[in-house]
Amino acid sequence: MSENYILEMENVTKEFPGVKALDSIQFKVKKGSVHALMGENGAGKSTLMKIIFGIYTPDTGMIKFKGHDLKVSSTKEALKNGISMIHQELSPVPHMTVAENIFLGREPTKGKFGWVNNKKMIEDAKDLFKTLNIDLDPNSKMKDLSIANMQMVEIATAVSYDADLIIMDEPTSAITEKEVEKLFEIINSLNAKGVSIIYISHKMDEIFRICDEITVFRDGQYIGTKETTELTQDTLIQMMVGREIKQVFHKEKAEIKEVILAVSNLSKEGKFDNISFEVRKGEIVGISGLMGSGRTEVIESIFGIDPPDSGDIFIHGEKVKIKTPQDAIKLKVALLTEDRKLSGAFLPISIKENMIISSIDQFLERGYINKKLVDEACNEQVEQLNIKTPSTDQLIMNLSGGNQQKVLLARWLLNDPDILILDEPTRGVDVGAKSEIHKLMSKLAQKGTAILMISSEMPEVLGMSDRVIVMHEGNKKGELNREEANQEKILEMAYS
Amino acid sequence: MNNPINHNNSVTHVSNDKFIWKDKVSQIASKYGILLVLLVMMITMSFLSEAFLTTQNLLNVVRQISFIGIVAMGVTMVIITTGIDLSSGSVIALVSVVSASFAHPGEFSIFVPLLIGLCIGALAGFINGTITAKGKIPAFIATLGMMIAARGLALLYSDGRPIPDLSSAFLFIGKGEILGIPFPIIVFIIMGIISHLMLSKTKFGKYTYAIGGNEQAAKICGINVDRYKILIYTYAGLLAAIAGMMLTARISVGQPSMGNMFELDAIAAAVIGGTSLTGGVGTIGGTMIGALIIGVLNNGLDLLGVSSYWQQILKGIIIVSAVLIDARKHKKV
Amino acid sequence: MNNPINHNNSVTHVSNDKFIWKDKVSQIASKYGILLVLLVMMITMSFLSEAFLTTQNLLNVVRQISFIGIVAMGVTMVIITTGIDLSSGSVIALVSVVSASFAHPGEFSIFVPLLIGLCIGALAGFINGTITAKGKIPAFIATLGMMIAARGLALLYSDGRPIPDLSSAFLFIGKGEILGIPFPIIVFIIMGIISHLMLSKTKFGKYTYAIGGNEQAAKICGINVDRYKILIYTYAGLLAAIAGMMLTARISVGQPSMGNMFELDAIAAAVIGGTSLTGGVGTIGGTMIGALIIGVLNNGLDLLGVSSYWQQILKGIIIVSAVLIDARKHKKV
Amino acid sequence: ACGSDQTSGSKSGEKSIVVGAAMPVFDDKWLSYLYDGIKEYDSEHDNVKVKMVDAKNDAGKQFSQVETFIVQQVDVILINPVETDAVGPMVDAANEADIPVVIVNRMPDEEVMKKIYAYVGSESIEAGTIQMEKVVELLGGKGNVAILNGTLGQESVVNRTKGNKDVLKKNPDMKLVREQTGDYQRSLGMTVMENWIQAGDEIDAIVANNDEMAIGAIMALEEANKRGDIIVAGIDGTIDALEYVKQGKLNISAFQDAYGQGKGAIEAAIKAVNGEKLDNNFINIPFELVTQDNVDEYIKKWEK
Ligand SMILES: Nc1ncnc2c1ncn2[C@@H]1O[C@H](COP(=O)(O)OP(=O)(O)OP(=O)(O)O)[C@@H](O)[C@H]1O
Ligand SMILES: Nc1ncnc2c1ncn2[C@@H]1O[C@H](COP(=O)(O)OP(=O)(O)OP(=O)(O)O)[C@@H](O)[C@H]1O
Ligand SMILES: [Mg+2]
Ligand SMILES: [Mg+2]
Repeated sequence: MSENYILEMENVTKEFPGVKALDSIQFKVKKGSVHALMGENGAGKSTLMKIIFGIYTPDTGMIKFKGHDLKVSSTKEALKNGISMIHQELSPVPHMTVAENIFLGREPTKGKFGWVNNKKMIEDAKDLFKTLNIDLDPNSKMKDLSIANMQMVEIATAVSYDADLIIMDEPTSAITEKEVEKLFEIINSLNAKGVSIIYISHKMDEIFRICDEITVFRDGQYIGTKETTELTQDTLIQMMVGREIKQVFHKEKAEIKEVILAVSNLSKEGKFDNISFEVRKGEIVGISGLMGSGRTEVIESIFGIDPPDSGDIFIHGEKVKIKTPQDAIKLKVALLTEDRKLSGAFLPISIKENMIISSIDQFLERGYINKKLVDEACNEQVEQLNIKTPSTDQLIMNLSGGNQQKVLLARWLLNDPDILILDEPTRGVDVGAKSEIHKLMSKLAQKGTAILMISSEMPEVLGMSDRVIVMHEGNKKGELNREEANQEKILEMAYS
Repeated sequence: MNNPINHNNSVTHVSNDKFIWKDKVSQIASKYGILLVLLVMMITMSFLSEAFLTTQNLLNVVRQISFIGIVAMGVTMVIITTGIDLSSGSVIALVSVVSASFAHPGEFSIFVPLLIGLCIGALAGFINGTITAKGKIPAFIATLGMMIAARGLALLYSDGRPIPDLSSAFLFIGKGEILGIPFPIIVFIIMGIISHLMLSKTKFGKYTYAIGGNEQAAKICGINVDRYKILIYTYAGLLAAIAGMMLTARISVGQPSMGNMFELDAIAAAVIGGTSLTGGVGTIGGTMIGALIIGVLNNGLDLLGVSSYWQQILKGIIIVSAVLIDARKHKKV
Repeated sequence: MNNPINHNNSVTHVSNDKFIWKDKVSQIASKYGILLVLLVMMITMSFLSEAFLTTQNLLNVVRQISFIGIVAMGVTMVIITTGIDLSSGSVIALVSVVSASFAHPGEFSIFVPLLIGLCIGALAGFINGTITAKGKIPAFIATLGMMIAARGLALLYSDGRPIPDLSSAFLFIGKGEILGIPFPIIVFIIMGIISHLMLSKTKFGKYTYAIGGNEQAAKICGINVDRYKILIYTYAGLLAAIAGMMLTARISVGQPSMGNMFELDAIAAAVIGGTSLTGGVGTIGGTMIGALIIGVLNNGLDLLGVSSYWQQILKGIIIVSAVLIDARKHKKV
Repeated sequence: ACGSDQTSGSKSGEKSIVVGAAMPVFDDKWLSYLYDGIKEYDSEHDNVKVKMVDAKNDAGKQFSQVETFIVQQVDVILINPVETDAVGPMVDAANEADIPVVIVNRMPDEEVMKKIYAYVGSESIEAGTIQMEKVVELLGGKGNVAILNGTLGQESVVNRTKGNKDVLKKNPDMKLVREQTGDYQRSLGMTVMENWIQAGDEIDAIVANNDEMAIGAIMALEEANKRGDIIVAGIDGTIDALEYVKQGKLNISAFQDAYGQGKGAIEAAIKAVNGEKLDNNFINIPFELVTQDNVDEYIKKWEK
């Protein structure tokens, strides 16, 4: 039966110092299928993919690709063998153009000196974007793109290799419904051409829409492989978590009290225009909109990262001036940013230090940091958010993406904010953790925290928000109550 | 439930002994790698030369590097924030001539030259920090400018001449001893402890690492990045001033040519000691060991009577080797 | 810099005219900012001194910086990969004495010293690159080691003495003229064009930027990062050798003390010209302008007869100001 | 005063003589007195303007500065060479522009001597010779010597050391046991001496390329209570050093009249502009041996 499989892996083990990321797992992908790999944060999914792609070498194990033993010691060989990959962590070369990024390592050349043919590269990139229905200028610098667009470039790059097997490690974590649809179109057409795809995502609905088979890992161990049709969301979650998680959105009733945060006529040239809204004590307000609709810009303005040109912000009914994040933090506002690598995590520093950095004053005792207080607080967060790590002294760099996200959330929880702004709070977070974060949001709301949440995941917006604000091209298009909000209405407003 | 960390550590459920052991070794190696290199160097030296492992010689070595060591502590902090300080040597020269000119016997109280020296160092650092932080230009350029300009000022102030004739109170900071331990060594150790505590136990320290680890994130976390950068450069200037005055007292003369190439040695001590030029990583302990490695090397080669030319060749090779050995230990399995 | 997340000026949805215009200005300023600084400096100088804007003086200025300019081109590439090269000055010295020793009149063909010089430079660069890339240690340490060791070798080889008495064919590369243009200037321009083409038109160049911009990404795309790094350092060594031999011919003597502090000037030229020490950014054109700024500054201050101490002070201030002005132009509106 | 901001060329009134002075390095104590000799002449004569520049010990840079003088069409160029072997091309360039050259302090080779108007100074090698000869005399022709070198690769270091060694060669009972660089700095002279003391060799004389390192060595010896009757010798005869000689701490120094060389050099330069002929273009201002016996005489020289 071997010829049915494009990829077969057996007994693959990989250890990192202190962590057995993969424990003699098996994994088989059928030719021409879309195969989902599921598991909680830190289950070992990315590690396995990196092994296939030649970034890591396994400690033990057998890998067969297209029926032959596969020995890849570098990504170059993997690419040559017909494997390409969309990486979980975006990895752009910031100062190079989109086209240069796409064709890095295989630039077209001309003439006998082997000059790089820039023209052809741009043309090729344009053609590629056209066939994939992506609207981007290949000449723009990578650093000037939004994360969502960077993600689209990565998708295009992986597709452009004409590979037989494309690994997609959380390709939709940074994009909205519209782009997800584009991706699915791309996947369907690849599938039609017989390309196999390994698809990793924490978004259940995506898995059930496009995947043929699902393999589940838990804590570095192989749990099983099933046809998608054999599974329901609940049974899949049970496989992943090892226990039953029934309700995905833990929206609890909270008492909604007076207005804490109000913004009126907030504008910033070229970014957004005349934005007004209120958030009340105990309320969760969702902001929905397409990629580039200016949601992030609005909340960054409120937080003082890039203050608005005009308009007012009121906190507890008083007009406030927020010029820097420090001002915002003093007013008990917290912001979890959308890009954890760029503006969130301190990569070379320990989990513990990452957590306490913005609430350090509460751990000071006669000018010194009290280690015991820190440990207590951090351990409490680790427990509450179920962060998977051998120790809080571990560098945050070595955590899986979802766990990094939780550490950053913990950072702001330690601040005990009145107003908590969350920009894509569950990006790259697994179902279990996601429901824990949601539970926590509910709990905070019940305690009286006002929460303002940006999310590109429609179910999350609908499931968690008391009210939904919809934005489009820098303008507020409308507001919907929990009762009246549904996917159609939101999308209609977002596209208008 | 007291220890949620172990509880959560479900990944290490395969916690067999070998595993834990490997982990420990690599941890120790990465933490103490460069210390091991130093020890190996010292042991080798003590076999090659009987004179090496005597109290007096060891005191000499530590005193010799105490000046650079003190400077290197400030440089370490600067480098942790992804900065660099090329001006230390010139600041030392400026502090040397100005403080010496106020330290003639019977003129002023000892506090006058000391205070003036400290102020000059702090001011130079403050300017470095302000230009880097507020002007948004590379620290390399800001401190290169200071390196050139401060040397010029030192020459201008002293008209290119040494300033001798210093009071015995002033001389004490370079030549004095307390309980048989040379004063510069005592200051080296005290500043080491203070700097270490600042970096590891205070808000200032955590912010230093945060700024180096991710400046954007640091801003969002409410850290006044500019202010802390300025503070850090100022502290580095202050340490340079301390080293400069002690060195002046040690050689009994203020000199505008003092501290030539000090900046390079100080940066080297920090980097050998594990401070990363890409920021966010580094310790005072490591830097002190880095400085000691340089000291033992210089002393050892002199003791062995290696000729000047060969000394340079060997010094280059040994510094690279020391860091290479250390890097190998860090390497992931 | 105030916006931590990089959505930039390409906010296309509000594309009114004023906006596009602003964008253009900032683009031009950021591309030609440092060129404008150079022009302003030159215009100022031509008002202050009649002698400045004479052909002979301008040729002098360019010839004076051609040596540092050539070295700075290699250093630029190295810095683009996030590396650094501290060894250029010492490599120049080593090349100087060795090539001079083979360049006495009537001994060998002119090709012998030239080839030997080039080989030594390339070898030193190759060693720098290999230690940095394969040894995974900071370029700062690897090239610092080379800086110390190569100087030692130069002293050892020459026994600390200058090596005079060079053949006229060899002297031509430093003193010769072609159509009235000094040979070093011609080489400076040719190497500038070659280096520029390498960096902007070839795979080698693309990979240089990619390695500096995101080494991990470069590796993932199948680029042999180590090999390219070694190539880049080797090229830098080669350029240092060219500069070293021309400088030797220019002063008619091989010198073990030659090129002292060259590395700093070369790095400064690159950084003033817009090369970023954090990697991924830099151009040969910018570096050449950076070198010219240093040259005009030195020449101008000499022409004006500014006293040496004040020269240093002014030089420090002007370098910082030049970069500050440039940085201000870059700033987002 | 020197270098005060006048631009090139002459001003109104009588034609003033512009002297371009290319000096090797400004932060050197001994040289600073040489510069004083030049500067004083400048300030005493209204019709003389000196432009003094600093090559920072870089021969290439010095060449550039000489070229700048030529562009400025100064009347005469005064060079204290960074590298005596590199001074030829500079002289050629100046001669081509019909500008006379006076070299001071560091003696060029014969070839160049023919092309210049005058050389004012002494020979470096002589300093090393007289210094070591006195050491040999004091030790009675037998003993162990350690040499402290200045900045490696510099002309003065090469020749002073050569002078030292030439004398040693003639005295078979004298042994060179240590040789190390102290970079011309007091602090490094001290460091090297500390390490030598620890190494424990028997050393009868420390012979340093300059006084600063010699003083550093004395300080290290005193601190270790090892001063004993070790002979320490320096070169330059700086004020500090003379004080040390007077106190009997520094046994030998070789005085070189910096001020006199500076003054002699500028006087020769003016003569060159005025077209005076010289009988001999080597204007010798030799090294003079300083010991405790004759030190007062030299201290007086500084006082005036
Ligand atoms: N380079 C590394 N060094 C140390 N530990 C690592 C390293 N890479 C991964 N790990 C650990 O290996 C385990 C598996 O990580 P991996 O990234 O494969 O998880 P994942 O399933 O992709 O999770 P996520 O859904 O969050 O992306 C985690 O516990 C992680 O902390
Ligand atoms: N098509 C595009 N071309 C160029 N830039 C874009 C584009 N789309 C978005 N951007 C950038 O994104 C910024 C707005 O994105 P912002 O992050 O505020 O929106 P968002 O609604 O939060 O979207 P996201 O889902 O990406 O977080 C714009 O200012 C722009 O710089
Ligand atoms: Mg993953
Ligand atoms: Mg957003």
